[in-house]
Amino acid sequence: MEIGKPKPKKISKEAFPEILKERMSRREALSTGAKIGIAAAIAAIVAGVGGYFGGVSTAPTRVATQTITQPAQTITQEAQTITQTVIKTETLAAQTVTQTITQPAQTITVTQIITGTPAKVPVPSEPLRFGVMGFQTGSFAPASIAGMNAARIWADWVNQAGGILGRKVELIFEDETGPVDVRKERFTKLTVEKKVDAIIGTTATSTGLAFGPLAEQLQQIWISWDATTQQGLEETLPNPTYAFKSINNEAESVAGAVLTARFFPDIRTVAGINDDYSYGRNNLEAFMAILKRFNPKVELVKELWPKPEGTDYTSEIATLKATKADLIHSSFWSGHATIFIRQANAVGLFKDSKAALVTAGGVLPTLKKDFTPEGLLIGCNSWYFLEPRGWPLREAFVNEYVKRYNEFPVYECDHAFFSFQAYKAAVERAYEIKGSWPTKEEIAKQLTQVTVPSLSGYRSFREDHVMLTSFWQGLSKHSPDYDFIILDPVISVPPEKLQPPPGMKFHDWVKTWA
Amino acid sequence: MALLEPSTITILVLTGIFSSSIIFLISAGLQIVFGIQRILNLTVGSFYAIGAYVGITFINFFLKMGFSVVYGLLFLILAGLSLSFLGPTIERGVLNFVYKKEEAFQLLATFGLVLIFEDMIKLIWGSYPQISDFGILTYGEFRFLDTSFPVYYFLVIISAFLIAFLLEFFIKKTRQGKKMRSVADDIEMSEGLGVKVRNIYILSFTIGTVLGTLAGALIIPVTAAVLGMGIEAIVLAFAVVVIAGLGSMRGALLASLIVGLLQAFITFIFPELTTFVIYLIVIAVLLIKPTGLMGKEI
Amino acid sequence: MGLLEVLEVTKYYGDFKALDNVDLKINRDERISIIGPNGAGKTTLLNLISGLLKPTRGKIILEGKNITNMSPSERCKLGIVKSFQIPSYFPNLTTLDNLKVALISSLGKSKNFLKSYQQDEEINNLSERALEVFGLYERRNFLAKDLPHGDKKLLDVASAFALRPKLILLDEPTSGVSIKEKRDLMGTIMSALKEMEISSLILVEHDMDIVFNYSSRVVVLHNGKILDDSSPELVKANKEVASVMFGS
Amino acid sequence: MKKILSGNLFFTLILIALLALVPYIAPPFYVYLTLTSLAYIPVVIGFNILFGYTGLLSFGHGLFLALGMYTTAFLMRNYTMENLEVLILASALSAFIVGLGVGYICVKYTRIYFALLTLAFGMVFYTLLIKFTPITGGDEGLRITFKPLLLGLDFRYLPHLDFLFQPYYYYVLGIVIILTVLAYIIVSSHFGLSLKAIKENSEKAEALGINIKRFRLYSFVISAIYTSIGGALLAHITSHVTPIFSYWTTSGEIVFMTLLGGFTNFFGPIIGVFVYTLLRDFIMSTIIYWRILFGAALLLIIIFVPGGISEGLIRIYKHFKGA
Repeated sequence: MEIGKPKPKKISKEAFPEILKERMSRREALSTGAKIGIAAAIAAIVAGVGGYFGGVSTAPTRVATQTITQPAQTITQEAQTITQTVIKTETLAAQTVTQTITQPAQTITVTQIITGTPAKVPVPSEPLRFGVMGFQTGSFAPASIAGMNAARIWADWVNQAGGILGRKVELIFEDETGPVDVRKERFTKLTVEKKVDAIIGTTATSTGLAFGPLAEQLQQIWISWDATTQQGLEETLPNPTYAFKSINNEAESVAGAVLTARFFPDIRTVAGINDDYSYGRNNLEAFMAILKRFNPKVELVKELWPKPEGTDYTSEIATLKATKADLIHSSFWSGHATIFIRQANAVGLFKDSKAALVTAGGVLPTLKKDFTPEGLLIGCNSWYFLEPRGWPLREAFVNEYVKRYNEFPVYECDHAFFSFQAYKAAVERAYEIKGSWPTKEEIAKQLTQVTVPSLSGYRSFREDHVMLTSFWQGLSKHSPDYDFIILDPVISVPPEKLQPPPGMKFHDWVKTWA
Repeated sequence: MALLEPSTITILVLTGIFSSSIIFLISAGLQIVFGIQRILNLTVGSFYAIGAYVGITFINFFLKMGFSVVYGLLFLILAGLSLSFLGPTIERGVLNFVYKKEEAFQLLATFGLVLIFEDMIKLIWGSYPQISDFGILTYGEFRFLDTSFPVYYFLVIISAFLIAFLLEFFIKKTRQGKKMRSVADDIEMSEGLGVKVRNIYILSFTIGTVLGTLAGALIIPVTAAVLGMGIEAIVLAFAVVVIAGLGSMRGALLASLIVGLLQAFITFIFPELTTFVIYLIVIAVLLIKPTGLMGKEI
Repeated sequence: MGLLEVLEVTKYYGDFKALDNVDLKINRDERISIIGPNGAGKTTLLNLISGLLKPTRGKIILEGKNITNMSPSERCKLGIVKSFQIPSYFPNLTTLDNLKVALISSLGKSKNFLKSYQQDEEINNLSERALEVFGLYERRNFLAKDLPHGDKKLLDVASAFALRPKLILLDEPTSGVSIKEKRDLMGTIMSALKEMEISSLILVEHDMDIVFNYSSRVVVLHNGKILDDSSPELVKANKEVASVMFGS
Repeated sequence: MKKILSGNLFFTLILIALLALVPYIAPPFYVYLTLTSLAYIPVVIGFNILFGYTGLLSFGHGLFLALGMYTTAFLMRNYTMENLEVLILASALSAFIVGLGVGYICVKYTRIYFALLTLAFGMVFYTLLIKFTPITGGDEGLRITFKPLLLGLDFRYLPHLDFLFQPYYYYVLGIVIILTVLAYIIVSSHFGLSLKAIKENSEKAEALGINIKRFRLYSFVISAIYTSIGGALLAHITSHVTPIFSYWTTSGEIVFMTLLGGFTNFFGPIIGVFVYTLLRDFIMSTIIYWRILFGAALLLIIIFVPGGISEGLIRIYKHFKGA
């Protein structure tokens, strides 16, 4: 059986409130001035796969696969075209990069021998259960809690719209705090005791390393918001089935380096202050590697590695001040970013030095105007709450979030929202193909096939289970509308500029930079 | 290794002394309780954290009421002092029951309190870092050798020294202070002389509490209040009292200066050693002079 | 024959001179009492001999061997054992186990990791016999902390005796005990000495009746120096001693 | 005395029988919790030899837990050592060496000074683990990528949880029984009595000829070895080791488990491990403010039943027997 008819990707109409149904065409995205519009037309819908899934669902997976001849897949991929357009707006300083990614229409041809006819089985009536894990306490908590709040909003919206294929969703929260063995214990509990359909969340890189293999061992879908390191990608999970990971750690600094070269072309000396763990070390290394491609004379004059659980940087800041570097690089991303900026501002560090705080936007609402000067390069990871303009989902979400939690949302909300959205789309897609409720493995297979609207626009997973996203970074600015800083100009760096393509090592990738 | 220019040295010395002032207040709180009650009071870290959170709440409240930001320091001190009620509450409510138990149990009882306070803070203030509207540059800047410092740093340093002198005066010269010293020396004898040990315990624990909450309140214009800051403070204060010698107030002053300055200079000269150096000093002191620099013979 | 020699021993506590150039020679089978007013240095001298303190200057020789720098446990193995002025025992062990600790140590069995001390017949027999000698057998299963004061004293002395020392140091064995009980206590100790064949004894004691009744030699300490050292009769007659001791 | 011994024996046999049945009767997650608890038993027994029997409170026992885990992970990754028996022996050996060194320094002090010194050593080890990334994997730690051979038998064909819940469970149970019996023999031996004497009154013990420093060192080393073996067993359950196991909060947890169960009774800490694990699971799933309950529980235990659950049980038993 051969199917090659491209069909527009389907988003269930009933299952979502109004705003989510709005799809932005490429033209609309451009016209509304959205910084990124992944107007993706993932075509490729495969009717024959249904038979394959149908066969699987009637018997245990392993037995079934023995009776089925594996389908031959032919994937034709057109060359990607990436167009970047720089539009100058009225203010010279306010530069905006708008870029469009024309994603190729994928044609997937699947030939398959059908061994059974799919039987339409009714959807189970009990709710879909999600385990949501994040830090309830400690210095990582602000980001985690924002993500968990976003999960609540998503769940409420979905349930209002009737659930996923009619099944209500239910969130079960677990604390990520504690040693790795306790975290693994919580993961195991959610899987074998609470029997959740997927585990979504997790913030710390050490969690990521531990959960990746565990998810495969327990055959549990795990979508991580934030817990990914280079080592984690290369070593622990070469070919994951159930584990889905966030973007590389050092992407923040890759984007930061590109924009540093652009905003601060004259800097010569850099001093780094990063947490003394792999996240911090990877970031400084990546930052310097990329920055040197633009500006080979740049020199790293000081590296400071305060302990991650630290809350006082007085000594470090004194050292930075005494070092008199042109630029300070830091990947502080949670409560300690606030503390660092405040303490540094107190002794006038930012008067003498520029700064690239590549992840400080993770706690943007705490960076108050009275201690955060204008002109710092601030990174907001995958999402900045004022962008993309004119994207109705973002507006609706920000309003809802402020109403509920009396604070402004940060990037982790986008990762969380995307993770849930992707899961929902994957279930719907698999169901459509199979004709009955899909297994975890079948859902996992579809997760890389869907592109869904999230807070920052359309997002998807790469075939190696890594999130694709743009990063938003910009210079801090004081606005009368907010008591904290906003970013202006703000620039979004596209996914392919953030991390190496699948299978390529980071350092080989850096060499490809012109 | 960068050269130590005069301006560099100034920066390092000043920040070192500033850190020392805060460390001193916290460790003085540990010392006075250990000196009188013989309990190593881990809770002092929690008092530090609570002082910071309450300080923020206080100052934001007063600023909203329309008070001038110039009185900021006063509000902070007020916030620190207002928490003194925690002293008698905990002393009577918890410690009272563990005086007769082994040292290990006393230590663990205060550890239990630390756990409770940690989550109480989360319950009340949430897990986002809390920030006050009281900017550190309210009192202006001080320029010296082509570098500048907030005047607030000096106010904190002066406050810490003032408190050190007041404590010294209180313990050495006043009636209550003399009673405290006699209890520290010999409880039974003091009781025989009509000193109410109970009251002295309450007094000393309250002083210990207020020292912690004051330190927390004073630090907030400089930083944000975050979860875990209490535990961080305990570890440092611990190191200081071990170096100082348990119970010695002057030792605490000396050791705070050593730790604060050393941290500043080590961070500049050998940044990789920063996390190590405190523990190495602690081990070295315990090996060479286990009673600390100014501790009494055990 | 000389058992223990204290040679020119001086001990300072800070600036305070507790012992000043003390020389003392103790022979086998001697029962020496050390007397003197409070602060004369009696307990200091005893602690120097047992090893709890180290002298500022001077030497301590046991059977020709210099033991000045040895720890109490090493001296204990060589045969010097001390009982404490304030009775010292293991409060949460039974009376019997208190004795067993001493016996296990004296028989060099304390490094035996695998043998149950409950089932060691040799230890059981010896400890029970020792308790009988001291009249504590009835209370063998009491926790030491629950014993009456006099029995605590006896238990302390008994565990010292159980080590079968060459020289035993008794620091005020009768302090805190009523006058009537004192006699019984000393009687028990003296008969135990015979029973357990311990012949050399240094006793620090305030009760002069006990001193003169039970000693073969009396040493008088005053302000850290030896004022007199001779037989009980001669010391009794020494006027200077009387004035120091009784202020008359 | 005989009666109590037989009581203990009875209790032990019941416990072993129950534990052996757990994989058949309990829901999978509780098998997992029981397995984790089993691996912690040598840890608390080791800790209690030092604390309950020698009177030394270590606030840095996480060091030895982490040592056992890292030794295991290191040997498996770099030398593909597969036999669990060899890994356990290697962990014991590394604990012996490190315990001897650290113990030699620490046992010079007692009471609060000992607690502070062990705390400092634990934190130094923690910092070392983070700094020496090439060997230790830094903050990310080391992952164990394959299953060990149990008594030379290869169970690698089993899925992860099946491996843990069947062969590995019984293997751990066996090792734990052997270690527990051995520990019981040690604390009831001549040596054990001498340790108790040192705890009760070290001055008197020294006067009776016991070399207290050396005995404290023996106790320290035995304790380190037990804790490290616990770490080696735990490593295969977590299959990932990180520096947090050496952090002072982990050491605090070990203290907490022991106190919860009761340090005055040999079996107390074992009860403590099970109750702690179940309680933590229950509380963490119920409320996010679980530290308040834990802190309060700690205070209540210290104030009212310093002997922990085991003392509480004995009190109740006596009450009903007396009534």
